[in-house]
Amino acid sequence: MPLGGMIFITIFIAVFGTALIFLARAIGGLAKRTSAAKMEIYECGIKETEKKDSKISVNFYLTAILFILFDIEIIYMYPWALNFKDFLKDGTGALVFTSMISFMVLFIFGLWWAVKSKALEWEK
Amino acid sequence: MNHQALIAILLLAPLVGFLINGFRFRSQNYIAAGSIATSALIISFICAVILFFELVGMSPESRTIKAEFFDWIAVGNFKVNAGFVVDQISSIMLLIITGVGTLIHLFSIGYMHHDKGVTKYFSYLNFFIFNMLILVLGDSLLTMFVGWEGVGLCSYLLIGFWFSDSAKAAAGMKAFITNRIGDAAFLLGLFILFMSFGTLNFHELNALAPATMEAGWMGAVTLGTLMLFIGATGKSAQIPLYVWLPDAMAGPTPVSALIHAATMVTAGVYMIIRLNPLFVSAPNTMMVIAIIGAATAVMAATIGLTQNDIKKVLAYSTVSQLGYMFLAVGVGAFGAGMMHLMTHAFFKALMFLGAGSVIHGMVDEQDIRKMGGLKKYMKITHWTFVMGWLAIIGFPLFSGFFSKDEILWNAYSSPRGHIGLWIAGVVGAMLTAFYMTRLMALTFWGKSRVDQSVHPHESSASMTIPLIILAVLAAVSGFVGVPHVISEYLGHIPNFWEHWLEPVIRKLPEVELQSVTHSVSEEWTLMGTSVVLALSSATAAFIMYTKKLGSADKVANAIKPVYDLIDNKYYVDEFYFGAIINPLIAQSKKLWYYVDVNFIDKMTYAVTDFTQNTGKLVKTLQNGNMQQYAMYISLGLVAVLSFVLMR
Amino acid sequence: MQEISLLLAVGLNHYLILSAILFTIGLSGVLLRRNLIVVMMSIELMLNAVNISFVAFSKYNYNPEGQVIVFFVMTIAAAEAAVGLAIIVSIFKRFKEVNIRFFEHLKG
Amino acid sequence: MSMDTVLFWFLSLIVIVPALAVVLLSNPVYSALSLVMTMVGVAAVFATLNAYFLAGVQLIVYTGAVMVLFVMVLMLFDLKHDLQTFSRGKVSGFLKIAGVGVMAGLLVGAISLATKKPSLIVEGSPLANELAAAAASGADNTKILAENLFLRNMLGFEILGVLLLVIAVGTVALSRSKGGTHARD
Amino acid sequence: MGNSSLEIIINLAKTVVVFLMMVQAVPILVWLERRGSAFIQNRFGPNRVGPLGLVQLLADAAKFLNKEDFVPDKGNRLLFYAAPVFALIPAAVAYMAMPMSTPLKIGDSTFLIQGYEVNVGIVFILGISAMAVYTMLMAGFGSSSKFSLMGAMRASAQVISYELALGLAIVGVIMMYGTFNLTDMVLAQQGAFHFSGFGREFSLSFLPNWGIFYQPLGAVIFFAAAFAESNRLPFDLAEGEAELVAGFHTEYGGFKMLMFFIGEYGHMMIASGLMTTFYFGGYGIPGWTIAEVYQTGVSIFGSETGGSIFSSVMHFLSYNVKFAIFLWIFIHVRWTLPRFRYDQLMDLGWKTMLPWALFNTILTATVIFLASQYVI
Repeated sequence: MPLGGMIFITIFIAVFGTALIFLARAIGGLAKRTSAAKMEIYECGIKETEKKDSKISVNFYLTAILFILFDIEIIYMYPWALNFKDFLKDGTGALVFTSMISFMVLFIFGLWWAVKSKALEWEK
Repeated sequence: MNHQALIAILLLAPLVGFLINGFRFRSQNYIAAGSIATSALIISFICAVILFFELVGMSPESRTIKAEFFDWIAVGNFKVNAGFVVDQISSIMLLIITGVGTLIHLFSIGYMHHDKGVTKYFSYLNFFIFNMLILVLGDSLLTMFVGWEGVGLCSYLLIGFWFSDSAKAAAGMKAFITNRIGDAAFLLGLFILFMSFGTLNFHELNALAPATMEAGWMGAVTLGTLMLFIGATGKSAQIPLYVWLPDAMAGPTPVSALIHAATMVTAGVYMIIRLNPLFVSAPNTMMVIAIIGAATAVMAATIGLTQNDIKKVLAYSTVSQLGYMFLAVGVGAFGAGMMHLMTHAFFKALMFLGAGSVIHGMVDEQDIRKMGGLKKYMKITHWTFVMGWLAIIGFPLFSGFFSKDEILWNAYSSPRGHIGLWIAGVVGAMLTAFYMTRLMALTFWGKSRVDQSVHPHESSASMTIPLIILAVLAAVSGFVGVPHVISEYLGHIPNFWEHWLEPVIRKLPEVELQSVTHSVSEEWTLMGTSVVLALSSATAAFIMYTKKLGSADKVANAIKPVYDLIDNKYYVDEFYFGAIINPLIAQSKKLWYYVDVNFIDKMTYAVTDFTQNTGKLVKTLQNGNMQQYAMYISLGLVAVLSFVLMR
Repeated sequence: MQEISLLLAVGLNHYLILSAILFTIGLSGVLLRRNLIVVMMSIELMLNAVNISFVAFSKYNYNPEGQVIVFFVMTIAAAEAAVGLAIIVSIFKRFKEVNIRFFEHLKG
Repeated sequence: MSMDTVLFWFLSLIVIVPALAVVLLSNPVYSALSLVMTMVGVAAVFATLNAYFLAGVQLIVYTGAVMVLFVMVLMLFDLKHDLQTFSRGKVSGFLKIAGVGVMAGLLVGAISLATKKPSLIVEGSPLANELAAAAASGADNTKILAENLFLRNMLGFEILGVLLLVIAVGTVALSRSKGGTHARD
Repeated sequence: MGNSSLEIIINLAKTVVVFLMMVQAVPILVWLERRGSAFIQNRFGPNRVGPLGLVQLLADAAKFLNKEDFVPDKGNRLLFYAAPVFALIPAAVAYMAMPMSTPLKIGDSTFLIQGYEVNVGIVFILGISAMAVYTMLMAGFGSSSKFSLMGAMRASAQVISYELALGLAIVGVIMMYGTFNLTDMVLAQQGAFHFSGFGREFSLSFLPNWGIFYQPLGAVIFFAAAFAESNRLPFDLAEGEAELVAGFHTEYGGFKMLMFFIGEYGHMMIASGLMTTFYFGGYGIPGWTIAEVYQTGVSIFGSETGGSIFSSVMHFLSYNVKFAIFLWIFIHVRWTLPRFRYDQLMDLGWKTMLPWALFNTILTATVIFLASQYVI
């Protein structure tokens, strides 16, 4: 696992990126004309009156949670997939196959339940 | 009717009477209550008579009827069962108790008819008789002790009958506590006897009594009998523990008649007579008994002189007569003691009932100075009272004369007697004659000092009949045991009393050894002197209190200091309170304060405070702060780790 | 010498010490921080520290069992984070409060 | 100074500094992102320990899923920064810090003590050699891992499947609940 | 990383070269896109600056440089700046892991024509590309405007959902080749289509032994998911111009915007690279196995190194051809398919792609299982 290369390239990119940004900042800074309106966040539509606390929509973090759970189930499939052919050669393939199939059944049931219980419903 | 059933009926009749009256104690129907109680007594009187004649029919040696109902205590080899014995002594006691008892029940129907608690009164009375019967019939000291306690309880209940009045309730309490002190000594005696003889059965104890006289004071028999005697003084009101009897007059008069004249007070004498072989083998105890008996007789008689309450006078006369009985028993004249017990029961019961009818007539007026000249109004009461008076002062041919004279003679002649004892007896007799005549004069003869609002009247028939019967008995009962000296002139009436008691009483051993035998003339001279002295003091009292009323006061002022001493009853009560009771109370108060409040309470509070504080301390741990819980976990982990590393 | 070899040769103990330090940092986070989400993160940190020691042991003792356990630990940690955050969100929705002191009211 | 040593010290730096940042920074979003950095560091450490598959899984599971949830939740709550980042309380504060300090000392002490004891597998033994050879071959030992996982720990694997399902159901129910009986929004 | 210090330097230099290659590719792609879209929409596109408008890109770059560097006042400055920088890293690091050609043997040292060779290739790439979500979240949170935050949330939710489908598709691939290592996969796809199962051998000479024929459904799912991963058109709702202005990089202008583009195109390149590696034989030339290429190279240049140079050049070319085809498909799709509505997008991800991917995995598993167990 060529960690050295990875670390080197990440550092390189980080340095490269920040250099570019500061370069742009240096060059772009010349034409700095700030005004209150300009500094404001880009808004369009009705001016926002009072800061209503953002309605925490359930869907976003629910998706994230379901993603975690299903992601882990997929991760379990990786080693199984990797050695599936070897297991078959070793003769234990049937056992491993059935165990993974049952695991997948749980996966499917979880998914089916999540879908049926409208957990993944997004407003139109 | 076999004997068992008879004794059972005899015993259970008063108990049933007690239970019936007990359950309907609220009803105020005095006739029903009275009739139930009296009929119960009549039944047991009939049984007593039948038993008596059964005994008479038996041969003298085996005159005992036994009845055992159930095993009461069976511990190891110590076995006590509810066994009852009727023999020469207890049969006489039975007759006295049931006989006099019935008469008194009859009398109290009339006397108590206006009282609200009349049924309760009759149930107590029956219960008292039941206990007295157990005391008398008991075949072992322990059964006797049951009766002993029961009687004490009933005397407390009856003395304090009108407990709403605090003085009367206090009198009841006083009687009960003094009795209890006596009972404690009685119990000690019981233990000593049991320790030394291993049994409490009368028959076995008498058989085991050692033939040789016990010399020293610390011997088992002497100590045991001494303790029993102290118990007897408690119950029969002798010198140290007599203080409760005068106060016991707070109870209704029939109660005083029954309990404080006829039955309960004689229990002590009966106990000594029952155990006479044991007492005979303890000469020192006999000597103590004689001395105390004589002293009580004289001392009580002196106090009787100054009393103005009719019942108080009679109470002190009872104490002094009991002194005589103990004197007789002390010198070994058990038969004479028994005889005086019987005669005294009759004439004292008579006088108390007479006083009761007087009080009844005078609407609860008891002060003799406010009476006088009742002869005219209460004829029957007056004449029956006269019979009683003649008997008590020892007027010849009356019952008092025979029994008292026998005692005096034995006091002088008996090997354990002594001339001093005789002199005390004679002085007592003189004083008795004086105050009894004073009583008679102040109440019946002389000018009437009754104030207008009261107009005395003769009591109803139910009260006078018993008086008459008792008057007859008081007069006649003397002839049962006529002394030999007199019997020659009276046509040789055999001394039934001695024959009757002879197999049960043990002779004094010294009698055989004694060289000197008293001549008949000696007996006559002594008898003559005592009678003359008694009659002269009676006439003196008669003159002082009927003819010249003022003279009594003059004499009183002449011997002022002595008179005050006697009037205040030798300050015995005050002494008791000052010396024993008050310090005791003070000490207990101190104890209560220091030990109870400061020590024990403090200990308990300490414990409760401890738990409370630890509770508060631990509570702070549970305050819901999750991070604190996490901290505790990590500290625990640190502790474990450090332990593992340090090890 | 001892010091230099300590620096040079990276043995099992180095990894264990690394995981110990991480664990302690995580624990201090749990104990000290007030924001519940940061507490959850510190817990994740502690779990990672444990994973490191597992893998280190598995490598130096040549036993693959260690890695399987790390696998399981990861799943459990992910599950725990998911449920924990779901709870925190539902509480935040209701009480607008993420501070850990607030949960004393749940003492009951 | 072989490559590995340098790598280890550098990686331990990458792991510990962000870990401290997680605890010390007041803005939770910053601490979340520094936790991501730590996770990546830990994945790198796994790599140095020849557990390549685990490093990948760590990257996918922790960095890719769990931390996303954390950051997303934090951003949803729009928490700028805490008023008091650290819990107050003098005594308990001191106790906590003292506790943690002593814990660290003890752990390090324990580990350094552990060096005295011989390792479980005697260096020269045949088993050690064979295993070392297998390990050193750099061949992806996922094969051994998988074998172990599916054959020997089959039960654990199935139970985890059920666990994940249960949690899916649980969290959905939890999040869809109206936040208790009287949620406001 | 090689043992001698020279090799290390060369390797590091190689990583930088690959990174720069990626960065350079972006302007070309941008140009290609603008020209392509113009060609599709029957218009000219940028042709003023330089021949066929190639220099246009340099002009844009220069323009971006002197744009004003603007930061929203309430924004979180650190995150705002970190986001674009962080956009580059995962794309570059993941891209380097893909093998572009056969290793080059010069003298005794061999050089890999790729950034570095990771033995758990796929898992590593998946892991790193999962990091892309953070750039969006950081950008969205940094500019602290509700629009950009909402945009970031939506983008990340979308990326997450499709990562599942991506993962499952890859499971099928792993099962086929029995290895995580990408180079092994490429070598496994050499020669003609041959498949042994059910006790007999199947082989079709005219078809190359590519993954597409074993995993057609997997390939389709993978490609669609790849689109979503890089927020390419049908799924680029995050910065859907119409609704949320520019999504999470609304507040960004100037060079920071450019970096985001680089990141986005980076992901596109990774996706197409993976497609070629998994399903189209990577750098292998259909009908011409690597060994044969090497032999012809040796025969032409007479020397070992010449042969390896020849083969690496030839394979590099074939890889790039496939790579370019897929890039063009990305661009082509962008200007042909309409954008999905967000809920449609998420439903597609969860309710269709994921089940199908699961079905695909199960299908492959059963086929392989039956193949080994029964003889037809």
